[in-house]
Amino acid sequence: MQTLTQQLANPTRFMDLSARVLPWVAGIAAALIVYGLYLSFFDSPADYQQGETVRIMYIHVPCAWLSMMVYGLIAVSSFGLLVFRHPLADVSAKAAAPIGAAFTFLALLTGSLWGKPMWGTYWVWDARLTSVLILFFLYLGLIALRAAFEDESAGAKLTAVLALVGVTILPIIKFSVNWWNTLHQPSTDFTATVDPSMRWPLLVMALGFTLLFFAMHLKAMRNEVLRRRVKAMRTQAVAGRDRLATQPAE
Amino acid sequence: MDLGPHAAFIWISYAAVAVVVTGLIGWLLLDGRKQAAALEALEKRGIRRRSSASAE
Amino acid sequence: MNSFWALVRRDLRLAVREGGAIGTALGFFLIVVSLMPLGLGPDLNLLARIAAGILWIALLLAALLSLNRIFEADYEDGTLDVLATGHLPLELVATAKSLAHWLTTGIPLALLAPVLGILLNLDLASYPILVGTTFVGTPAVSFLGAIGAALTVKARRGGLLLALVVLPLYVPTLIFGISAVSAAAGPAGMGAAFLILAAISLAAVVLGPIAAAAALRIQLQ
Amino acid sequence: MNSFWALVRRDLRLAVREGGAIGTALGFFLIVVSLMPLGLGPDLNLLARIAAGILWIALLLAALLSLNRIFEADYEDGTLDVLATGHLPLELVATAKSLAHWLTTGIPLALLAPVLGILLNLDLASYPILVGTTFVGTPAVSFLGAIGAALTVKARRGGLLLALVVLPLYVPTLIFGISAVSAAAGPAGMGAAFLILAAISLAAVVLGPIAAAAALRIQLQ
Amino acid sequence: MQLIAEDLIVERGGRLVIDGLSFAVSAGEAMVLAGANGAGKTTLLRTLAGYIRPSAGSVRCEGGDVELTVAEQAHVIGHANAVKSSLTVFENAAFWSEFLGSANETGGHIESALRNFGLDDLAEFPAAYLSAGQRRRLGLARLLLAKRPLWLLDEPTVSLDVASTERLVSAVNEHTRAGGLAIVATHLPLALERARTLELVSLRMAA
Amino acid sequence: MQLIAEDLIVERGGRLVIDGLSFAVSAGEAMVLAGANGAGKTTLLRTLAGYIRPSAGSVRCEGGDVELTVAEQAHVIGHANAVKSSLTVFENAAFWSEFLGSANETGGHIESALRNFGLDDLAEFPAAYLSAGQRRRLGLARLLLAKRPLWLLDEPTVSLDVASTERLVSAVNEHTRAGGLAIVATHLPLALERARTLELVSLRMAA
Ligand code: HEM
Ligand SMILES: Nc1ncnc2c1ncn2[C@@H]1O[C@H](COP(=O)(O)OP(=O)(O)OP(=O)(O)O)[C@@H](O)[C@H]1O
Ligand SMILES: Nc1ncnc2c1ncn2[C@@H]1O[C@H](COP(=O)(O)OP(=O)(O)OP(=O)(O)O)[C@@H](O)[C@H]1O
Ligand SMILES: [Mg+2]
Ligand SMILES: [Mg+2]
Repeated sequence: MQTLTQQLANPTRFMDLSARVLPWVAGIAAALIVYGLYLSFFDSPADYQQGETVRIMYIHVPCAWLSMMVYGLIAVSSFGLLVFRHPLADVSAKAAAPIGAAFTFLALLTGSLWGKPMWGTYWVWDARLTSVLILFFLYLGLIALRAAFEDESAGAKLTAVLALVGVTILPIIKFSVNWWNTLHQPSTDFTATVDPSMRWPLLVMALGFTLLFFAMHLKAMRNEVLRRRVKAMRTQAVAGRDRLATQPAE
Repeated sequence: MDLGPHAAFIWISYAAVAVVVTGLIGWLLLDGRKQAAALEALEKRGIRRRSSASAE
Repeated sequence: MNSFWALVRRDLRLAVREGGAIGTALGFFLIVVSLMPLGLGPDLNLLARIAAGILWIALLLAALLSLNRIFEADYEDGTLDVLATGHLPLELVATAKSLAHWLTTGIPLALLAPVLGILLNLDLASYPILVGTTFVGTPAVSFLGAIGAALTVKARRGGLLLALVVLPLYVPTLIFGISAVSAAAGPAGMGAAFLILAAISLAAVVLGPIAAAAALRIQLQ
Repeated sequence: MNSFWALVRRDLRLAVREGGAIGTALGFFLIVVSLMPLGLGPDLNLLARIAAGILWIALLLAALLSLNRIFEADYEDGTLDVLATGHLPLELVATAKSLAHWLTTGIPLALLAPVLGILLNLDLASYPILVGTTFVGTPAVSFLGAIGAALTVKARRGGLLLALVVLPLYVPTLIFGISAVSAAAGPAGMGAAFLILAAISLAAVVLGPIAAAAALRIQLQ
Repeated sequence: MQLIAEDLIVERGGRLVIDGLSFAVSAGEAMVLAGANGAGKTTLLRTLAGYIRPSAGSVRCEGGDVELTVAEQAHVIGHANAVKSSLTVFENAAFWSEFLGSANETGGHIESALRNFGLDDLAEFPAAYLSAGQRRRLGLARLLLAKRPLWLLDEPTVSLDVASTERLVSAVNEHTRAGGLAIVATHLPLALERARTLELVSLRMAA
Repeated sequence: MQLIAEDLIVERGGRLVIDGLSFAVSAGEAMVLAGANGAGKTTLLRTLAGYIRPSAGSVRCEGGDVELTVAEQAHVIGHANAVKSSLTVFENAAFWSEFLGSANETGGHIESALRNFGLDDLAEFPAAYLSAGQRRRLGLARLLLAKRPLWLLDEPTVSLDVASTERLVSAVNEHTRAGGLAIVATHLPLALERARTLELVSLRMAA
């Protein structure tokens, strides 16, 4: 009797399972996002302070949350690769990195676009903004490091080491940036105080984006498993075809 | 719908998210199709995976 | 000329293959530009004032770090020996390799610079001028850099030594690059500084490969 | 421990022999610091205000450029293979090499920093604090840098990639290094920031070699 | 002492290079690894040294110092020489002696190791001045600088002239005579005593 | 065509390595450079190729294309292979063919050069995956990628297995039979036809 993780870690079984789950995840994500878009544009009030621009919140905040959650997922996968040597853990880490980078980029972009009307500038060197920017750099580092190796399995493990180093340094960065910054922006911390009329659309959008991420992640993992199969078959196909080595010289 | 004086920022934000997300989805679908096609081509040439091949 | 373009094409291909050199240069540029405010403090007015300077310095550093790829790998794996037996004079070999460096590093950096201007609160009116000066100035960066790269090809610890050799050569480019941007804001316009920058680049394109080839000949011994 | 010190001694000797690595790092530091006023304009008040930041950033860049010497040469000439067969655990090998890097780069840079402060019109009262923070902060620079150096030892385009990987790790050091200097000017004194900086350095000295050794083991395959 | 490899399976770049290899080498024996280019000699040696983790199977030492790993009991000579160009020949040797050796070495063994490989005249030269074969000999001198029971040599005769090749062969013979083990990958016929040959074959795809 | 060296004197690192050497090699001939490690074989080959300037004496070609230097008429195979790890085997070969060759090559010569050195089936692999000997063979394939009358080979058989060594020897023999010149530094006895041997002797330092 295999445990659930063991079953999931078997690539063939993963392919079967993910093929069945993927349409559902994608479908629910799409439905939630459509509903969330409706809510955020037609069924939520303008903020008394921020006016209509508060509608940027409904995409900004999910992207920002995802940027952090995805890094967490990469860190867990990296740990799985280094400690348990699950090949699927690496597939997961590799597939998640570009998607996480994209959401981080979107959090930065939508944040800046919100910042112009709110703060009068696209960018301030505020603590939270700076630490998200550095998170983005960590993503870039992960992608660049992996790309720099011809030997994929070495690249995978090295990237995993970097991801784990990054996860220990992230809280320090967040904390240190808080410390360093003297120019705190007010009103960026009101989770608890968000008006219920805005909280509901925000929750719907956040859930929708999270599911969207999982759908994309599953698809990316499936692609990666296929890519590895193709590569393994190609190398096997030409393996040992060094004529001089396998046949006596004519 | 009136989004006030800063409508452009809102629209650009939503558009950017839409572009990036559809871009990602498009890339994933295309990539998936490419890998599947490559796999099929190899199988057509009679090349089999080693039995119980690992993901690597 | 066949060999010339074959070499340029190969270098472009290597740049794309080997760890996405282009992306890495851009990433480094991005990081250095964002470290500056961490060091200098988040005052946006101050940043706007020195934005052009920061961008140029960070651009030079990013280019600098990628210079060693012009000749070093080719020296180490014996390629340079063979290139020297080709029908292409070593001057043109150096030109081809500097050109490839410009295409894969200079141009992407020049394109990214204005985007990073946003982070530094750069004055909107300066954008087109920034684009212009970086485009005109980056050839000097690659072709002067090639001299340093050729001089230090055999020295271990290339990186630092290379930087030490090349940075003084970059001073004129830096000064006129920055003053072209800031002059444009003023009444006189950027005319003179911009022209001088262009002249520096042209001179570098002509003289850089000659000096680099001379240095390479010595290294081959 | 015999082997440990043998390795440290050898690395020190190599640093002295090979192209005067120490001098080169100092030269680079000097040039970057003197380029800054060129880029930022010669306003002395402005310079004094941001002097600590400039010094720290230039110091980080100079150290960064010398990081690749920690492991790269040893990997390429096969020394790393042999070091891995020694009785010294790879973690201590990484410690020895990071320590040698700190001695040959961190300390000279820390000693030079206050001298360069003069060029930037640094406030006189800040000198002792600057010396203190750079001394306490540079171990973090070497030991965190060793992680990046170990990760990129086999990668083509080492230099840039190394910078991309390491710079984010340097952010806390940079921030606390600078805030220790500027806090000292204020009424509260530099206490807390300085202590945190020391804590970061300590953590780096312990954790850096562990991560670096893990990376090296992977590279040896 | 005995070096035992059991059911080794090794992959490189997703491709099977060694498939189920078992052998044992005992004290006093030498084993020659033969096989065409790409057959997997280097891969096997690096697996024995512990650099590469086999996908399956194991490598272990029996009867040696139980506290030490295989790598710590072995001298590994690879394709590269682990020679620092800016140190002199003597300094190179002295460093390896200090790093690899135990504390109780007798003095003078560095000179004798260099003499054995004909490098004593060059001792004060920077290694940058050495020719390809002289460099290889300096790499080989490591074998005599610290006592280790297991020698793993990957094409040790590359660039060596005839006289130096003979020196190397007699060093290996002395080592095995004194109860050491040696595994030598080579394309040349070497006059090794007490040696058997393991012929590696390039694996074809199981179609 | 004839390659003529007259009264060559070459120094390395302030030390005399070659002292007054003269010889001539004519079309159809091979010359083997023999001599112990450090005798100066590499130095001599690099001087002939024009990388090192002799302190006195001269190297010239007679009867070849007068517009070309010696280097431009020569293939030089050194200790390094000039192979790029991140390009495939075919791309490596194609680049050298395009860079070194004249425009009017017949198509298909890249494949045939690779086939000659048994690399045709590895053509699509990144060169990073090659073993030491396969890499060397890719370096040697350059000889067949562009037609040049003079071959300067420095220990070309390093890392080659027996079959590959035979291929190389027959390539050199074909080259000289077709009127080419070859100068080969080696420590192994190779079955070269129409070959004479030049034995270099190590010079002791003039005290
Ligand atoms: C580029 C600029 C910005 C970045 C990188 C950024 C980043 C983030 C991050 C990481 C979060 C999640 C924080 C958490 O849950 O702990 C967040 C949440 C939030 N941000 Fe932004 N933000 C930016 C600009 C803005 C602007 C301009 C505003 C509005 C004035 C804003 C308003 C909010 C709000 C209301 C939340 C949700 C409340 C909360 O969780 O605390 N952000 N942002
Ligand atoms: N770069 C250099 N600087 C100073 N001396 C050198 C240099 N290269 C070689 N030498 C010296 O010149 C002499 C000849 O070296 P060379 O490399 O030509 O020998 P070789 O015959 O090729 O030997 P091998 O068979 O070992 O390759 C040697 O004594 C060597 O120490
Ligand atoms: N880093 C690598 N990644 C992928 N494949 C590799 C790698 N190194 C070697 N190989 C492949 O593994 C096989 C065995 O290589 P190995 O270097 O062990 O051969 P070898 O027997 O030492 O050959 P040689 O006599 O040429 O040195 C070769 O087919 C080679 O292409
Ligand atoms: Mg081998
Ligand atoms: Mg030689």
